[in-house]
Amino acid sequence: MRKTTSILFAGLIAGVSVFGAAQAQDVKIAFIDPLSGPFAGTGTQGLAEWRYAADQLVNSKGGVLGGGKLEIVPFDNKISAKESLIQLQVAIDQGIRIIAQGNSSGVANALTDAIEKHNKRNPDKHVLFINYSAVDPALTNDKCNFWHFRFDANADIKMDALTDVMMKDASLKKVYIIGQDYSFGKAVAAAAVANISKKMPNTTIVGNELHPIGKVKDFTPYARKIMAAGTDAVITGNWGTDMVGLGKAVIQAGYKGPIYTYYAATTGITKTFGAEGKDVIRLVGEGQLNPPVSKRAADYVSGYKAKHPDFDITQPRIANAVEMLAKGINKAGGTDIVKIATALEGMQHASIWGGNVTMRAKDHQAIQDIHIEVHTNDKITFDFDNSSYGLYVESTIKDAGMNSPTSCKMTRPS
Amino acid sequence: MTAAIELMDVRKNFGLAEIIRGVDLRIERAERHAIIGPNGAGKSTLFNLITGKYGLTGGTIKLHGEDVGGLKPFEISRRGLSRSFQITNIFANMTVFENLRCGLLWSMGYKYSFWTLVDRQSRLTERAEELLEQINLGDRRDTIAGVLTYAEQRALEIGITIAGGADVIMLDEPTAGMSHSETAAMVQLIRKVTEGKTLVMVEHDMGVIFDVADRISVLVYGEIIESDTPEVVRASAKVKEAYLGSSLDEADA
Amino acid sequence: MELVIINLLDGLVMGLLLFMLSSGLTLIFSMMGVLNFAHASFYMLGAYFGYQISQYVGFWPGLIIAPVLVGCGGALIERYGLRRVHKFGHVPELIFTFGLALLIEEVVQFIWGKSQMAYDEPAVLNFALFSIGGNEFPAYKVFMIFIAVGIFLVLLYILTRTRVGLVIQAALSYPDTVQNLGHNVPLVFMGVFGVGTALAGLAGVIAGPSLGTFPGMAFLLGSIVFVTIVVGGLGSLWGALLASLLIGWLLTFAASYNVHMSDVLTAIGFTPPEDMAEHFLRDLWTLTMPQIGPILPYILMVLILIVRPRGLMGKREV
Amino acid sequence: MTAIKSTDRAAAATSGSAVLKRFAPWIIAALFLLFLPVIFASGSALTIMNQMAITIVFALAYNMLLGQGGMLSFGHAVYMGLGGFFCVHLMNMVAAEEWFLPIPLLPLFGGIFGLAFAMVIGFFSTRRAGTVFAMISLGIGELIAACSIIIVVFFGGEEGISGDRTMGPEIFGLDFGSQIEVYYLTAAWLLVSAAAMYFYSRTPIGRLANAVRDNEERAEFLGYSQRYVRLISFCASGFFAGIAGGLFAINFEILTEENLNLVTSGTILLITFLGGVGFFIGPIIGAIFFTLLQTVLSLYTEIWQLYVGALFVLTVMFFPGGMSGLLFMHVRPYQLGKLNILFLPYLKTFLPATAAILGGVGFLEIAFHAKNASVGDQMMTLFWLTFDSHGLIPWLVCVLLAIVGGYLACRMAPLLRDAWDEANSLVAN
Repeated sequence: MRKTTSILFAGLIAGVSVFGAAQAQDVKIAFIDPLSGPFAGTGTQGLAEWRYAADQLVNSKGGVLGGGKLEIVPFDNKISAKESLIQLQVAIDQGIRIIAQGNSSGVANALTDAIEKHNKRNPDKHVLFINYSAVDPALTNDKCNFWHFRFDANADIKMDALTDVMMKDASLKKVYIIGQDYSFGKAVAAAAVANISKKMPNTTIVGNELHPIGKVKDFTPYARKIMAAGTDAVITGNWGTDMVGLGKAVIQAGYKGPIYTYYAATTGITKTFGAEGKDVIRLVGEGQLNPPVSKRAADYVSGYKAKHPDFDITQPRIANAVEMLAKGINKAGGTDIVKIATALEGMQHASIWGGNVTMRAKDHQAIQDIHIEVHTNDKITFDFDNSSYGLYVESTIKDAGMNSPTSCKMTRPS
Repeated sequence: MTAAIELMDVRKNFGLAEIIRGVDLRIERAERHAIIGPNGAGKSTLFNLITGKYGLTGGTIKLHGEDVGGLKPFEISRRGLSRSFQITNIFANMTVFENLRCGLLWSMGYKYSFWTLVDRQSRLTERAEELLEQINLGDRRDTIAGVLTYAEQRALEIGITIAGGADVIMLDEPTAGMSHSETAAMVQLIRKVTEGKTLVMVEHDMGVIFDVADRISVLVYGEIIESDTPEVVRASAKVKEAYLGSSLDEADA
Repeated sequence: MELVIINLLDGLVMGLLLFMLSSGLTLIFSMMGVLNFAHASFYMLGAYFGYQISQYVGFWPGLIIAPVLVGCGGALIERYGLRRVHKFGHVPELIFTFGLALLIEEVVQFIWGKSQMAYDEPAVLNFALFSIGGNEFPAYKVFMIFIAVGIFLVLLYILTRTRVGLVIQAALSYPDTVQNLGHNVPLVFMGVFGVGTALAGLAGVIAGPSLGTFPGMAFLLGSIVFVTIVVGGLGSLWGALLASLLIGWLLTFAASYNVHMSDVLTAIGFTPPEDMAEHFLRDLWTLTMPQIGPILPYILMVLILIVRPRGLMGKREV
Repeated sequence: MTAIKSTDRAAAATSGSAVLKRFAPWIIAALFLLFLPVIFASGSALTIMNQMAITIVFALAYNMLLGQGGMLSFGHAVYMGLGGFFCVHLMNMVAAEEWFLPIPLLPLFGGIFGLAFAMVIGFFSTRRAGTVFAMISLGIGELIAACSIIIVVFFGGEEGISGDRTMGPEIFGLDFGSQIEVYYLTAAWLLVSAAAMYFYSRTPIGRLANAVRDNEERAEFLGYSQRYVRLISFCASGFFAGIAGGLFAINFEILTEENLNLVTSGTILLITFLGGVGFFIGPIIGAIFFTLLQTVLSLYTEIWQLYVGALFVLTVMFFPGGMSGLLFMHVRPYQLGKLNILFLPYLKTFLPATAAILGGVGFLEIAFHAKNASVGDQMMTLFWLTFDSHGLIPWLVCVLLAIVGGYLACRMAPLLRDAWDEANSLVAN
């Protein structure tokens, strides 16, 4: 994060890229995510994982383009769309052509939009957008573009996988859907309704509601409604304090069934749930930590934990993104963005977390194995928050969403 | 001819407390009228009623024959009544010159204008400079008003009050807290700037009152017990009885 | 019906928690004329101190120590910060407390990091005391009710039965004359500020485990507390209590009942547009009560300020 | 006010040199803005300068309330944000050829929308100043920010509304695809708006805003309704905030909830206050300073917001005039020709004070590094020195610096105070 030279002033004064030419074979990736402010926790962990993945999976194994290194250059966007666009400009000025971002679909939307405009206006300075976390389905549907690649499964695919597992459990008669009132929360709710009504004819949706994001002081009233409805399963896309607040309120109201979530782990959440959340909190996601799929994966995680004892592998997909990007760069034989993007399209990759990752060409959505994991302290090899609790994979959907529809109409540079 | 100010059965209650209990008062044009009375008699309240700071509980107030009861202070001000305050009430963070200029703006027809530059209005500047000389603060023109001496602030207070050219001037204890020589200078200033205008003042200094006033009203417990020339008031047994007679005697001494 | 009863109880807990914050804030505001923007930050400090103390000696000592620490901190800030700014006027005072709120949040993040703290209810109280219609009511919440009611009684006693209470009461009613009371006014100010912030700290200690201990907790609750004292009215402990409960129940019931705007609009005679997905009022038609629940207090405050600026039970205008 | 006093006396004078003197600052500013991109030509520099320009317009508009009108608002981002949202919608309409509007005129419409909304809100919020006004502004701010998530049609929900500025009709061959074109557009609007706001402050209503700020009661007795004076100031401020919003729309081509929320409103308060509310130039200094702080300081340290918070609190406590106030404090000694008296005491106080601050900063940085760095990565670089953050010596050095520096600075402070009094006294030494 800290730099000995002031990037900004160099950029301001020279007016040209000073860094781009330094070592031709090195490839810089601009990591634009919150490194200060309320979401800095997620951002700094993501940065550490990117750096670790780049070192472990690429740089120590011969690097890219015959010995070049992948270098992750952090930019603090303070989770603001405006700041992200400024930092994007700074990164481009430094000659960086690959942007990695993940936190907040709002920022991702702003970035993908800005990058598309930039590439149109500056055909000589194309920029590639590696989206490693933002899961708003629109990014690979209506708002898709050639420069954007998503390495996480989008909200629709995850819900598809989740309901595939849920439909096997006949005891889930009443499902309650609750989420934050914004694009992602609405996307989760819409996907849940669509999938449940299609796959689970004997299940009724007893509640489907949105609450303001980050404004609810006490989730107890919501929990009361969930209890009063005789709910068998709760589905929520909540994250951060909204997740903890909702989860704790529901559990304290006496709820014993499963709470299916997207983001109920790490950055203090696992530790806060602790014993209360055992066998209640379930999470749909990619990247299997427990049980470890291979020695390679186990070593990768232990190596990371040794380096960052207070951090966890919060976003396993970063390893996929780094490896696939390196492959793409090598295949392109240079840093021509169009070539790298073309190489990434349709790329097949054997993930360190097991299974295959396919970068679907028609919408640039990574197709990978999706797991339903449970919050527990049994059989946990790698816990979160050093709390002895972690996520254990209960079931897996292979290549989830391989044939999922997309409304993406991509225009490729001719 | 209509009176400058006419009060008919004016009443004011604060909660259950009756502060002004039916005041009738007529002040003629160009008259210099003083209101005296013991502390807590309601002098300032009466002032605040006439100038619109407080709403009336009952009665009528007429300014130049026009009912002004219930109007806001700025509306009354626009009808030609201007007042000063007992506690110095100036624009402390602005210069002396600007204080006076603010006092001039409405009367010179600028209203809420945001299309004229004040600095380029030579008439406005001239008038403000004249006022500055009138109140003898010419050498303090660009001083921030908050750092003036007390006497200077009181003079500025008078300056702002008369700036608008109102023909009814109400002064609330203009010489309070001043030394003897300062008081003398203030009296002279008051005479000078209220030439030909109606003057209403509340004052404690009997010397000043008998020096300046044409007529005096004595307010005791929210009622006017006497309203006449200084000589009559001074001789009034009623006043002596109700009011602190001693202070009147002091003034004689 | 069962849901109504349990919602009343939940709203009571929320309202009483708000009261613990607003009682201190309203005392400070009415006496010193300064709206302490950082009041909820002291609440947050209380929660973090409580958490830290609970790591070493458990929850119960923290219940005493943390508020005392917060109160001392508050008194020091009054003495060396606020008093210095006081002479510049009320607006700079407000700006000062605003800056203080920013600073405290940053300091908390610096020391404890940005993640949620695993601050839990004490094991003794971690069980369901009773249940209504399948909804369990945790013992801890009953404990919260008792603490808050206890605080209210103590405050009431101090204000109406003790000498210092009478001074404070006088100051509440006649803020301009407080200087003439012959008491050491700066000391009274410092004391009131210290006690007010200590109350906020205590609220933090007991709310931290149930509502979460994280850097955004001050911001989340802060503006609602202002709303409470403005709605309740200045200088009135009863007003603060009334407004706190009102807002507690408002928040709870708004979250509990899915009143759909479409039903309301249909009921008053509008017909839903056919092209709902494209209609320019679609957001209005699809609105539900829980969506707007948390912003209802602000609407209430703006209305109160317009219609009745002195608040529900205030003795004088803000 | 002191800063611009020189123009007061120019009222009567109409000679050529006086005119030149009056317009000189504006001409210099125009030339400065014109040639700035020659020195700072990179895209990021232009982006940052645009951001500064927008912040300056917004901060100046905010200061029309806080500094000139004495109204503290916790929700002023609303007017800039709404103006901006409106402009993006206009931009999209223009792109869809439903409307014809040259893009350079867009900020004007942002201003008009900001003005319209300010009129509605101001109608009831400006009835009183002080805390009531502050609370209503906070409530309205929260309401609008919350609405922006709910009303997706207009605000686009969490991801906001985006547009494309290049889709408008080309004027003189400009399509605003490149940053430099946008820069000159922004700079032109900055100059026009700043001049307009300055001249506004010199009109009767501008002067009365000051009068009402100082003493609302007195203003009432001079024939002016305090409420109307505040309302007009508020509307004018909303108008210029809306212009800033329009400029934002053109620059970033996207508006989100962030443009409306309390963080943005709080930031503009912070910027304006740091710069100083007492002088016209204050918010300009504040905006430039803060934008640099935000972009440069955040490159060096993750805890920059902690420093900003501390700086802000210290400013409120010790320098309520802000940076411009500090600057203009020296005008009088300068006029008296006594600036030299201050030099040595300044040196004697500031050297140890700087050492103390460096020590404090070092302490915080080392503590932060020691706490958060990954295992095995104990070396840190601070002020061009690389050392082990877990070692005892750096800690000791910092603590020592802070204590000794602080002690010395406190010892020297009376010296400075005496020198200051002397430098401000009229008596010749």
